[in-house]
Amino acid sequence: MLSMIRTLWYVLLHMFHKRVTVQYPEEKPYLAPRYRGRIILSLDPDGGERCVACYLCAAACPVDCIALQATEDATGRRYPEFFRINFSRCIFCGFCEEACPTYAIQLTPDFEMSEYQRPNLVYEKKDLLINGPGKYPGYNFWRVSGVQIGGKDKGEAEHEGRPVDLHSLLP
Amino acid sequence: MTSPYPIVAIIGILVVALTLAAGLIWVERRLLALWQDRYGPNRVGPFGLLQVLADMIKIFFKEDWIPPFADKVVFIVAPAVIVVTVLMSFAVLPIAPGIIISDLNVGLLFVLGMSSLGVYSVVLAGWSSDNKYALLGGLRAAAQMMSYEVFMGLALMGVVLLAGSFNLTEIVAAQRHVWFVVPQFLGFILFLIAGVAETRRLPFDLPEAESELIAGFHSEYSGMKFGMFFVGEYLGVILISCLITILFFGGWLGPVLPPVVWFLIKMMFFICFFILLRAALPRPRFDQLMSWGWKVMLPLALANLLVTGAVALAWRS
Amino acid sequence: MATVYVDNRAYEMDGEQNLLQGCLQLGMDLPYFCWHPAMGSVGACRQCAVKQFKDEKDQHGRIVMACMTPAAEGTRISIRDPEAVEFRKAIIEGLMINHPHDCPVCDEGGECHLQDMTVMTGHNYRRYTFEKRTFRNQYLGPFLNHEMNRCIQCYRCVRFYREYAGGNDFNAFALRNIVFFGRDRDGVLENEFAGNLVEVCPTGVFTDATLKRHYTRKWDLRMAPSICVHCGLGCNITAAERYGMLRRLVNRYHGEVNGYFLCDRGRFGYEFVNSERRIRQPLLEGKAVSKEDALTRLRELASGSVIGIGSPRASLESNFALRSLVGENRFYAGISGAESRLWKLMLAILRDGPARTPSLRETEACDAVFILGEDVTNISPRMALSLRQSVRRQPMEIVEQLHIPEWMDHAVREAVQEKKGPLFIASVSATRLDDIAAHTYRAAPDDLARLGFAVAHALNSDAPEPAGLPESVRALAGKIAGALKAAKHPLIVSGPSLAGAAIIQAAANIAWALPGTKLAFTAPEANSTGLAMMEAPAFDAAQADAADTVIILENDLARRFPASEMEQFLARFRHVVVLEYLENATTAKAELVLPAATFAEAAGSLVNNEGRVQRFFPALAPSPPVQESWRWLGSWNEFDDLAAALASAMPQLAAVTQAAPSASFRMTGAKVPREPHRYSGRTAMLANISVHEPKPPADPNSPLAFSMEGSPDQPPGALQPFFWTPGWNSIQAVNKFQEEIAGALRQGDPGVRILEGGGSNPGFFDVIPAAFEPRADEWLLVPLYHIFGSEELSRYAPAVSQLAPHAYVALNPRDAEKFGDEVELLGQRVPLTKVAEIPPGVAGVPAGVPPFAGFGFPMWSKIARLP
Amino acid sequence: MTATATLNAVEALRRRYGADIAGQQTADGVPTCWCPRARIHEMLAYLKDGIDAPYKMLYDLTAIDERMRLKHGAVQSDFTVVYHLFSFERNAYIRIKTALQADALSVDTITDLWPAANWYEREVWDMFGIRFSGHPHLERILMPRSWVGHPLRKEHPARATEMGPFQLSPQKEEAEQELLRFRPEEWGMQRGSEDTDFIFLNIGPQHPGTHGVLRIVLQLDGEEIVDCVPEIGFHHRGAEKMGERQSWHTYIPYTDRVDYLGGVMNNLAYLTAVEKLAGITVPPRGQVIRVMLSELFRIISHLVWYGTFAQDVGQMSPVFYTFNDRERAFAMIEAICGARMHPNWFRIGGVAADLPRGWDGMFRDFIRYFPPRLAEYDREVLRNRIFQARTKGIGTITKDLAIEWGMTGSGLRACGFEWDFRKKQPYSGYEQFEFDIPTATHGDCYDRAVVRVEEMRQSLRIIEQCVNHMPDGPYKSDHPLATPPVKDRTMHDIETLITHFLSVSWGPVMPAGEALGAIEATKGNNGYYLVSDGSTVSYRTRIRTPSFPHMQMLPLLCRGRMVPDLLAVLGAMDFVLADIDR
Repeated sequence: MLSMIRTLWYVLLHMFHKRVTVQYPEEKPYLAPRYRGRIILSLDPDGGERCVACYLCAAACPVDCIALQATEDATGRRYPEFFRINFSRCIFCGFCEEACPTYAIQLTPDFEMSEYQRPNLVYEKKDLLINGPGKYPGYNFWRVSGVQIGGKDKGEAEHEGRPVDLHSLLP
Repeated sequence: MTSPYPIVAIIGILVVALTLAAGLIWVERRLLALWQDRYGPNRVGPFGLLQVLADMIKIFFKEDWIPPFADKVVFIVAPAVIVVTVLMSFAVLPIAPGIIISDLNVGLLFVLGMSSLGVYSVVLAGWSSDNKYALLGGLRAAAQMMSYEVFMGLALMGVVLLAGSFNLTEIVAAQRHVWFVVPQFLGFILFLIAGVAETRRLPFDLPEAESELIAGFHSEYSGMKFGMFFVGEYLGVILISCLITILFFGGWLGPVLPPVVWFLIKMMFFICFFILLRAALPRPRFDQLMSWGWKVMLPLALANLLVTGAVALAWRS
Repeated sequence: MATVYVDNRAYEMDGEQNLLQGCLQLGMDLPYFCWHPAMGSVGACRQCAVKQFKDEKDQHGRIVMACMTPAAEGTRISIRDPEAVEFRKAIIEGLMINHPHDCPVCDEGGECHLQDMTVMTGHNYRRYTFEKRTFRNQYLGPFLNHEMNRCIQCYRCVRFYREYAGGNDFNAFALRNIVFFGRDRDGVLENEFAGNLVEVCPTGVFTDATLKRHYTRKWDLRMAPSICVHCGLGCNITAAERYGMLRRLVNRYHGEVNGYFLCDRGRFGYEFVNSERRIRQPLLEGKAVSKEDALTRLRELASGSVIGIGSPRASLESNFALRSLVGENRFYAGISGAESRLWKLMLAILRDGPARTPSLRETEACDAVFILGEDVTNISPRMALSLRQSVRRQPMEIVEQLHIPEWMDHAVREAVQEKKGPLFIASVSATRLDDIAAHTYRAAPDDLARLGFAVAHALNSDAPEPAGLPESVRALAGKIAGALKAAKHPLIVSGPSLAGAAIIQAAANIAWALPGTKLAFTAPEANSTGLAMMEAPAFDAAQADAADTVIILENDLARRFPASEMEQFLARFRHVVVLEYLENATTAKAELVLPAATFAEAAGSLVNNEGRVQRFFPALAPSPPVQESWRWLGSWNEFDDLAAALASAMPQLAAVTQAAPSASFRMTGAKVPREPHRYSGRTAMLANISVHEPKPPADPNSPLAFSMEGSPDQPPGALQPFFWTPGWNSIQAVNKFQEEIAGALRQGDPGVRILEGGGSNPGFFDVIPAAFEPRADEWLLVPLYHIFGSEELSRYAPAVSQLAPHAYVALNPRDAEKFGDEVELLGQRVPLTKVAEIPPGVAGVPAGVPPFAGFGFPMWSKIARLP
Repeated sequence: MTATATLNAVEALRRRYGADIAGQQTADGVPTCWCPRARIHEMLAYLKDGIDAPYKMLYDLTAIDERMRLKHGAVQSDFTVVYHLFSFERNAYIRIKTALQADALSVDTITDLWPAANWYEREVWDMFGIRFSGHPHLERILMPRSWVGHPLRKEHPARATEMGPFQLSPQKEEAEQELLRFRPEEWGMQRGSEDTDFIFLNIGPQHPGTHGVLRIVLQLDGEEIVDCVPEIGFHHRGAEKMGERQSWHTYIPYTDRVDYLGGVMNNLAYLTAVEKLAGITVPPRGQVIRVMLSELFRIISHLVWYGTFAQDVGQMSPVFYTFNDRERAFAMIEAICGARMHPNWFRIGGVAADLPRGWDGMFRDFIRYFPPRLAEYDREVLRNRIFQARTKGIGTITKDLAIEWGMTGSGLRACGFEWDFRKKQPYSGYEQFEFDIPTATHGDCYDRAVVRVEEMRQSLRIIEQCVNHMPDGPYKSDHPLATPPVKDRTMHDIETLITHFLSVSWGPVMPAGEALGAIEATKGNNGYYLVSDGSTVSYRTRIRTPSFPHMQMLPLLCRGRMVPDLLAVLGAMDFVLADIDR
């Protein structure tokens, strides 16, 4: 009997505890910066599309929900002709972000993407691109890579020397 | 008895009891939440009060489904029985001086009788559903009622002895000096336990035992028929709370405030207590419940009766 | 065989080989760069370092290059030795110093030998923090991209380009440690095999420029074993698809046919499949109709009086389906009468005569070659690459005497110097093999034949002798005969390109005159040999066959007839039905056009010039209503039924059923997956159409599945869709699929040979043409072949068409003096080119190039001077 | 440890049964040998009862379809049946293999030696089509009875799309339902006794007390359980088959979903095996981070169990409290891993990223916050008399019987057996931590609860040590097979980029071999038995989960009890359906 009263008493005491319910949607839950939610594509610090269509995210995706096609602009800068994520299959594992060699694809602290129709969960590039570098400011793949593109000549990338003058070489 | 007053009282008490019962849906959910660090329903209307209305509307519009394998007539009658029997009991409850429908001189016996009838509802529901879970629930209910009815009545006999009457108004009146909870503390505890068992609420909700029998006797019920079981249960809670108030806590008696208010305060206190029980306690096993009933409660009730009788005899003589 | 101890375990290796090859053959992983199975070892990259021990007591050992060390009996080496491991790691670290941070944007990524080897050595964190040296890239033409910074100086490219393929416009330019591989200035690489640099280069310096326009990683490609359709050699290729489009071709190793290399026409000609001119809908009177309507119409027409015209570029099965539909007697081969007669002749020579056609691998082993009348590089290009290797055979005797193993490439070349075996070329004009020829002879076709007869006579006096041969030619014939006689494996190469029966007969006479001589004929179209073996009359004969309807299978008659004759021919029929993949002059005349599947979308069998029946399989599931021609024409549901019907109807082609395992073939109950197991994007690629991932297309016609699921085991070679093994993601993985390295594929090379030669000499041909006499006002127009342009389908590939010539007429400079820069020929105005090698009285016209594509050369014609 | 004193088991087998027992080297060092099919029963019996320091526990029983291996072992086999035994005296596993040829796929049952072999053999039959002669009820266990084929055979497709869209016609529905009908005779049950007809009560697959899609058929005499048949497989997702399709790296998220309450603990079990194959040693910081998060997940898992167990016996509120605590723990998990129940955060060779700034503050808060909460639950739950009445003496089992049935984890410790793999076979650096192994004596539901509650305190102790002594240094190994390599190096250095490129695309190439990685997971011993044929995907991924043998014991634990006891037993068992069905 005593144990019953003890149980009752401690349960009763919870009247004075703080409520833990989050009054969603007026009140938003705290999401850690690392939270793996909605996937976005980000921009370079110089405003160009960061994605170089290397296909690593697609390959790393365990559920194969990323499809894209690479293409190039006239200056040789590579970018995705289309980039599609089927969020109805995505498991938000974050492997795409981890696989991305340019910080283009990122998972963000946003989970509010429910839809009534499954086809609406298929995001194209226009739905994914954000206007900024996201979580990783400062990194510009093209400034590291040796490929020549518009605005960056050979020898202008990170740790690159000036191009060799071929006339100085002997056959 | 010749004035139109009884009609008014009947309607008044019906309305109040049913409103309370309905309101209890909200009260219980809010209180449970309170003790579970949550808010409970707080979206529909102020403080979520209209949740009750929403639930009622929902329940009214639900499909009135009778399983094809069920015994139809009994299936329909069963939920009605519980509401009717509990409501009948309200007829003899003295809420406050003058607020009573029928001041029977065997009021207490009438209440006990009605509650005994109530078990038919559960048993019939369990039987007519033609479902193994419901059947087991019905069986449990019958056994549980049988065991707890006995000492429930016996536990109250001490009060009757002290008051010298089965008339509930007189029982209240007899507590003018001291509430019966003091002399009849054991009786109060026994009645409380029996009362919980009678209403089939946690920790004595064996007939429905959600984690075991899913919903037991009313597994197959839905819509308004399910709603009637629901309302019946809450009416039962109110009834038992009222009885505790009347039998052990001096009914409407109390200083300053009007009697009705006193009655309601006391009643609400016990309703809350019922809900706290539900929030806090685990459910004993069916055979444990039975053996406590027969092996502990019944002897205690008898002992209580014996001692009270002896004391009362000694007092009078 | 020699016993070699690797990490203290005994293995059997081929003692003639080096340790690297021995280890790789045993399935061990040992990294390398500069070694190439077809080009031997030079020990340049230092990557295959292993520890060698004197004996079991030797604890210290010394580091040697496995590729430079013979797998001699009792050799003890260690691959796992920590010092060797460190050494290899250090080499990679050195190579990485200058390698750009490019993988994500490099087309080699994911099938890059350098990536594989880096991971294999385990070097994964950089220590070097100074600058990388850089280069500017060169424009190398429409086929290849150049990204010089990625180079690791393995020298494979120059070795292949200069030494193996005989190019000279590409070189290594060096100063100190700076080496640049490229041309002396921007420009199209001249060599016809430059495309192989894509596979030869272990990293991304040379990449496929056509792939880049629709780039896809290897793991995302759906691939199928296929056969090149751009000439009749039957090179094995891997066709690769993504998003319903043919993305690229790579070489599919075949021990006997193409080995490790393809020609650029074969490699880059594939884009016709994606052409804008593709016919995607049935067309009735020029309007798109449904498949059902088209079939109804076809059935109506077929039930009437109908003849069929087959095609030398359609599969045996499609030709057979047409033959079955119209009836054996009303089926005509889709080639001109003249060509048909040549093929009958060649077939008779090969089937009944004693000479055997060598495979390309055997060709490489021939040590004296006489090319009679053919410009091999431009007609059957891959054969030219083999012939180029054959001139190394005779000098190898020196190497053998010096006891230098053949794989020790630099030592071999040092010993051989510029010595070459005998290769003689008799042709109407210059050829791309002239640089390795011991002697070249230019003459009009008849004179070429006369030289041939003379050689035959010189070898065997029973053979007839041409009368009135000039002394110089007689001397040459004697020299050639002498060289052939002295050789262990003499070879005669000829073919139908000059449409001269005499040339072919002369070639046969030579081959028969010297027993043991091999005889190779070029074949211009993918199934020329196969069609000839069906023994149908040429369609000229159909002139006599009165019919209402003609059904033309995958054949542009404008390439067989001059335009006016073609119109006349077609006008004889009330209904013209054409099955075709690309819009052309014939489809323009058709009442009903049925969209046919290309090689990339269909299964079928082709017979190559050596009589090898090979099967190709679809890489793309044809998108309806496009379907295989045989499906339009017949009611066969499954390919195997069709092949069986063909085999029973034509016993000479019965081997068609053995060209590849039947559709019921399974490996441990599973099909062969066309997609690598890491194929990605399945659940998203079609999600814009439906979020429900569809079931992959079924393929009831083959044991291959349009799926990533199936057996990971190695299937028989004919079914091998791509080469990949764990850790070997590049095409170098092929080492793991061969019985022995550079030998046959495991479970045998694909295809079945049905022409083996070996008959007795049926008697020499004795009709010798008279010597050529130039005419005063007419020129003998002869076809000049172009690797890019003369072949029909590759012309529709954008990259190839960039290099295709426009119509011209080529004259000896002396003859050309009469004319200005342009002349009128056959009613067309064309530019005039002076070519010194063209004999007087002969005019060269580009073969297969409009507007002269349909004319039957050689022919006499006037050339009119333009005012 | 008597292991050194006793004879090497393989040697003992050889001595007794002759030299035709082929040994095999494995990456995990577990003694492995091939035994002839005909004598397998005899030899296992010897290992169980004959040998000194016997192998009393049948740890796992599975099979391998060897027909598509790229690199074959020494013994020619089409299908290999693999028995894992464990000896507590030796503190050692032994792996016995027997080779079967495709034309004779049958081997003697060992259900008479170990009753626990029953389900394992059924699973092998279901998945591979290997028969066990003498098995009392060789019936499909995970796949529906109507299934065609045996899914873990190599030729069976892994993806549903290969089989086309699923359609359920009324006829098919009817047939499927008919197949689900329970026929007591098939299970050797009577429909009635002399004086009563039994009720057969179908609990589940949709039932609040079963914690998931589990079906239990009860044979009831009134409310007394005469016997019961647990039916599993409703949650089967082919996790093992997926292991053969995903690269070694991309399989990690699938492990999250096996014991979905255990989070990173699944990653750890899998990676322990992978790292044995690859020969990777995780740097100290990586190890401690792993331990810290694993223990936090142990608490998280136990909190779910605690609340739901109370609810199973009818107590309504504790589940809300424990879920609140769990939410706090999840906040920390979220801050570190970026996700909650499926953290997918351990990587081959370490963890995905370093700890975020301020992580220790979070943990210190939790270490302060949590013990009073546990104390409160003790008062509300454990000390409640009704709770005790419902759990004490229920589902009792002895230590020997528990071992016989393959019970591990808290259940085994509740029998008074002080056995914790963290202590006995330390992995991930557990030997450096101070903690106790809580035990109890009766082996009933109450004792299991007591042990688990105490385990939470011990976990907290370990976490505290982690927080106080977190080593510096790298969080991930620099081994070339550590996947993926450290990211900031990948972004600038080509060689790291190359390694990264290949390991995330084609996948890391694992050396050929096999390894068992077994850890003390939330619910008992969770082991991943991996077979590599030297490719970028696993050749065979076997997941030995603790819940599977535990669920098999259900009839044993609840025979003769009443229906409510069944729920108490289930609640105390602490199982997860995904962990059973995989």
